[in-house]
Amino acid sequence: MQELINRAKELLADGTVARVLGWKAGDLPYNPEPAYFEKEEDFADFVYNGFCGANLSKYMIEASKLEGKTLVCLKPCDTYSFQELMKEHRVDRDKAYIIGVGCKGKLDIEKIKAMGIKGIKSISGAEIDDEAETLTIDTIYGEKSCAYKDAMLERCHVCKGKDHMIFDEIIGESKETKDADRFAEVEKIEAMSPEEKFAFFQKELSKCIRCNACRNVCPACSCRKCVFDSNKFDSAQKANVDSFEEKMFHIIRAFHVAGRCTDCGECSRVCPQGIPLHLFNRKFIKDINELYGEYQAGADLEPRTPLTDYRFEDAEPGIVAERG
Amino acid sequence: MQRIGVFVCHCGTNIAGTVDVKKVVEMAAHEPGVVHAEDYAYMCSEAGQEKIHKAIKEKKLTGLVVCSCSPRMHETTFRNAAEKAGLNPYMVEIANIREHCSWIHKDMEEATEKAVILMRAAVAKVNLDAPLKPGESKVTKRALVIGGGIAGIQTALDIAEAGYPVDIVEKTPSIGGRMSQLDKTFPTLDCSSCILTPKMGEVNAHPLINIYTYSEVESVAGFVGDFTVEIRKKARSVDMNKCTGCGLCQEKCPSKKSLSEFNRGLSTRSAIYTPFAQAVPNVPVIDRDACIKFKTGKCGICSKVCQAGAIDYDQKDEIITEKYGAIVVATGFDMIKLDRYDEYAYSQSKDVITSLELERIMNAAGPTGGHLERLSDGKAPKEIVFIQCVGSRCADDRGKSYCSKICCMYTAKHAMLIRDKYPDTNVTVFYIDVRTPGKNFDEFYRRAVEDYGVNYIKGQVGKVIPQPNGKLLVQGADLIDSKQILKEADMVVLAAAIEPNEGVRKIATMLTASIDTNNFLTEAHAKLRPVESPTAGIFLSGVCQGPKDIPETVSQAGAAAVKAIGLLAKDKLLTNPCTAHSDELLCNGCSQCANVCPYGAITYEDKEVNDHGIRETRRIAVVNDALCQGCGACTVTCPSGAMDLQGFSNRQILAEVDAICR
Amino acid sequence: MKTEKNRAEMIKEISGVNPLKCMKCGKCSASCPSYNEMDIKPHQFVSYVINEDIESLVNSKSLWKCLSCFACVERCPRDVKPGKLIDAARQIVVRERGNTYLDPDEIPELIDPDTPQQLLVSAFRRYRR
Amino acid sequence: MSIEKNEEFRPKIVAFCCNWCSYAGADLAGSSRMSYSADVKIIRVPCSCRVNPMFILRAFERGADGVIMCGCHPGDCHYTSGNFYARRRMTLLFSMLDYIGVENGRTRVEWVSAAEGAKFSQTMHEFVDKITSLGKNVRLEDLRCRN
Repeated sequence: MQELINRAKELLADGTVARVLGWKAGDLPYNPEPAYFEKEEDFADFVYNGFCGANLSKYMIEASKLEGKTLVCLKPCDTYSFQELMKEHRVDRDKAYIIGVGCKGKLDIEKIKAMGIKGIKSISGAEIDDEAETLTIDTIYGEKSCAYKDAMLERCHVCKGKDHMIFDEIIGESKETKDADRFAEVEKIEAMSPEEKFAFFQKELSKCIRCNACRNVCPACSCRKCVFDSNKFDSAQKANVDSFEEKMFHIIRAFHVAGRCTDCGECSRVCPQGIPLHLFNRKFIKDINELYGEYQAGADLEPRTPLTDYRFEDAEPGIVAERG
Repeated sequence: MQRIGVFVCHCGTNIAGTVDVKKVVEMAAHEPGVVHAEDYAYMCSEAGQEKIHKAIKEKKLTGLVVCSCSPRMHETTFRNAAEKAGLNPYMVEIANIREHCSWIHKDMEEATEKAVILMRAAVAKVNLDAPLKPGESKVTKRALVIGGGIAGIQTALDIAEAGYPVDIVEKTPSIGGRMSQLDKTFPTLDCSSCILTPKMGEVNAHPLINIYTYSEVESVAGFVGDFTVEIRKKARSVDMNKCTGCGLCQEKCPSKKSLSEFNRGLSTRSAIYTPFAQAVPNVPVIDRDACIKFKTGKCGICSKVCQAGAIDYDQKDEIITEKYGAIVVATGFDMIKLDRYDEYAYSQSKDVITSLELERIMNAAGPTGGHLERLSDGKAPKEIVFIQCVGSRCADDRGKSYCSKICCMYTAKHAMLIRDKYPDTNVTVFYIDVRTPGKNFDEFYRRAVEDYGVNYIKGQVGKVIPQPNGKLLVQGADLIDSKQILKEADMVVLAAAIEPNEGVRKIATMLTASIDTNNFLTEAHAKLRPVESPTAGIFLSGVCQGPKDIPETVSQAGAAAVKAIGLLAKDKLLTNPCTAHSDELLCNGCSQCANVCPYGAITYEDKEVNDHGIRETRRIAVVNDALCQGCGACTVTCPSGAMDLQGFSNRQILAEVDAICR
Repeated sequence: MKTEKNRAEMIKEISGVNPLKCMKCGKCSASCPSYNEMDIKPHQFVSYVINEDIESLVNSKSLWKCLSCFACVERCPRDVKPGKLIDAARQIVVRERGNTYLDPDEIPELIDPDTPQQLLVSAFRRYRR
Repeated sequence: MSIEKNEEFRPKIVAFCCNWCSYAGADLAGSSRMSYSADVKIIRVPCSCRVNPMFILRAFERGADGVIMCGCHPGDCHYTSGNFYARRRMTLLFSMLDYIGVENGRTRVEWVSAAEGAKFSQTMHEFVDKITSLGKNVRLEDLRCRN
């Protein structure tokens, strides 16, 4: 991480960048926040470790409007989102100096808490240059430890690969963390009976409090004014009174990002209620791959996405009934 | 709030028969925004429209809902009525309570309830309507005719007569089409080429008509008044300016084995050929699959003997791009394939032929030089059997469900000509019904029966069995005498069904003209607009629209020409105002909409925008109203709802959905 | 005794044929091998069923002359299947006459040696139902 | 045991019909007097690509029991490619609805040309029967709207 800080200071000093977008240590050891660093001394609390899961591409939309270049640290899965935003002219490539930071899989504090580890004072073993094998957690009830893998975010278990799609330079090495099939969960749900499926989503979505955190963090979901806030669609309900409204919100949100969602997993990570929102997007990705050919959003700059393209021999909608 | 007037039409008893119009009016009065509701027997009549004028003026209406027949029928009528009374014509909505309600429901109470719901949806929609003004688009004063048969020729001549330039695109090396293959024509027994060749000459000589033969339409873009068409002029390997049409090359060409399409494969032709003597243009074409020079590189005799030096082996296909205001489809027809009708032994015996093949045999320029003879042994047939409705009026998938309309007449013609020229030949016709619906048609058929003794038998033929002695045993039924007939015939002629030329489906897709399952192009209205396609600017001439004979084809060709002239005569066209529009405050500039726009009507520009005090330049989508046709694909691709369609906006459709599901 | 109406209905139901589709083209009669032995011709089966004149159809000779070779069914352009109609008529006769069905071992003596093989095949096809 | 049918279940069905093909097909079904159930109400849209998944979910939310979208046959679209986009979008929507447990018979896409009046009427018959067999839509309904 020190190498990253030195490089950032260097670029800031010689004026190639006007500011650095990275993470600042939060009040707890496991919640670093994205922050701008403009002066030398700000770097004191710059941090980049296993808990820095945030996808900084979305911040670049506003950053592109500021004066001068912005240095941004992008993990491999963030670079897909950056390319998607470039495709849609929302970020300005030459206003961004991209450092591809290494990644050994990011951690999910909810999982650590779920293991019964409470009263956390400090965590070691989560630094970027550690081996990322085990975490030793110093808590007020004594020292606890757990395997790095068990605390990893779900999205890192199905990681899309550690090579950065777009970068100016790369700092820090990465470690392969993929050990699960990306669509396993989706297939498990698809295999359920309609009643079970309905019950599963009813239970999950009834927890939704419409805090819009998923919308605010999603790089693909970056409209200037969301359809759920404008009077363009008569759908501007904020407080939901009935079970169907969350379904409507989440299905339509999944639809709007379909073909553009890079499966960066941020929506599930930030959801305060822990709803597995990535299941919606991944379902669309699975369908698109099966019906219209493998497609990874953000892997290239080709403007045609699956929902704005067609082939004469596409499958008929009736296929859904046949597939069961 | 809008001031809306609702008018419920009785349409005589069409609506009032199964919908309680009084109840609909009463329910309409309670709808939000409705200040005037009344019913009348015929809203589309002068008196009906007068009621609309009076209501608009007196009650100062800002919106109008007419519950009547389909908007595709009278939407323009009621819009004009509103305009005359000073109301913007696009503040009018139609509730279809006839085709979608009164005509298809029996129970009065059920139909009335549905009519009320449809009325509510229309009122909900008109509440959110905004006044619109149609834009204008230019008209290119040039017409394109696809197909060079009698239909295409007649249309081209009529359009050129009105002073507009016309291009004809013909797939085969010469114009003339199906008619050039006929011997005589009914009901006047004129010789077909005697009445066709002068017209072909006229077309060839006409200064305003340009003919592309051996060419096909490659692609069509744009829309009414402004079509951009790419025509592929296939390489003829003969320079059309130099060639004098002397025909020496055809004589000397050593490769003589390919089958002549013009003679329906009954005779052969050389590799370099003109389809028939009176071909226009009289310039041969090299069939590159049969030509020895192209196959092996040797030969080249034709270029040696040609004094005009017109042969050019490395001529390439040429793509010509041209702009047109109107396009007329005149692609004609062909006989269906008979390989699935093996009960008639068409593919087993050479003496079982189709009527078109008989035309060629009886034609002086045909394979047998006009002598009627059996193709198997060349003898003159003494006993000929005609079988009607082969493949027509068939509900199974082998044939066509429709009646091909022209077979009864041309079979009567064939029978009469044969009996006249060879009096000792017996002719028998097996028929289901003889259909002669035209001027002098039935008299013509009666002459065949009374003066020439053609033996008409009401009944069908079960099967035709080729006998070892070369004759054909025909097993048919005579329903009148209730006898089974076993007749030994020398020749059997099948009056096979006709179907549109293959390749018409590809052209229909290019022109976005709708086409039915039998591959006939669908007309805008079966009775009132038979020569126009629902797609504006596309006109239908000839059999591509449905089976018809030459008199009807020529009259329809003229009608299509008049419609095209009506379009070309205008300097500008009113365009559909229901186009897409992007709200600059909501647009993200993400260019998803440009990907789905079929007309390329969306462009992007950086614009200074004041979004509630934030002043910044943003990348905004801009819709070109002249190009946009209002399909709405962009409105659904736009996540933020910035792109909306005027006349069918998101809130309007949602209002209709709410009104229906309330 | 059932009325003519529901006998006609039964024939239509057994054969699954809509006789109204017939356009009287006569192709069935033209293709029928045993046309000449029949008193009511194949193309007339349809009109007898439409006019509900089942009595004469049932007592006609042609009821038993039909070989069930289904040439008429194969060639009918309107998919009216006259063969199936006469077959259904036979079913009615068999059903109305109580249950004097043939019992399998009686069959060998009943059949004389030169019965056309086609007749046996169609018999199996009918009784197999 | 007598099942007393209180008021016979009347499905509410919304049909989105494209103006050039299926709406004209519905007109032809009407003029040929080919009847189908009165529970089907037709909304005219310029092209099948105009139908937003939001409209369909809104219809269910407001208490519709079945939604059918009709358009031109692929290749016949008046706007050349509208129905291709609609086809992909609707396939994904139906797959998502099936994914969250809604009976997939509730939604349907049917390509009907302007000349296929009989097919339009036949399709509506089949769809109404299917929805009647599926019964009231409870999974996608907004309870507030039940009046």
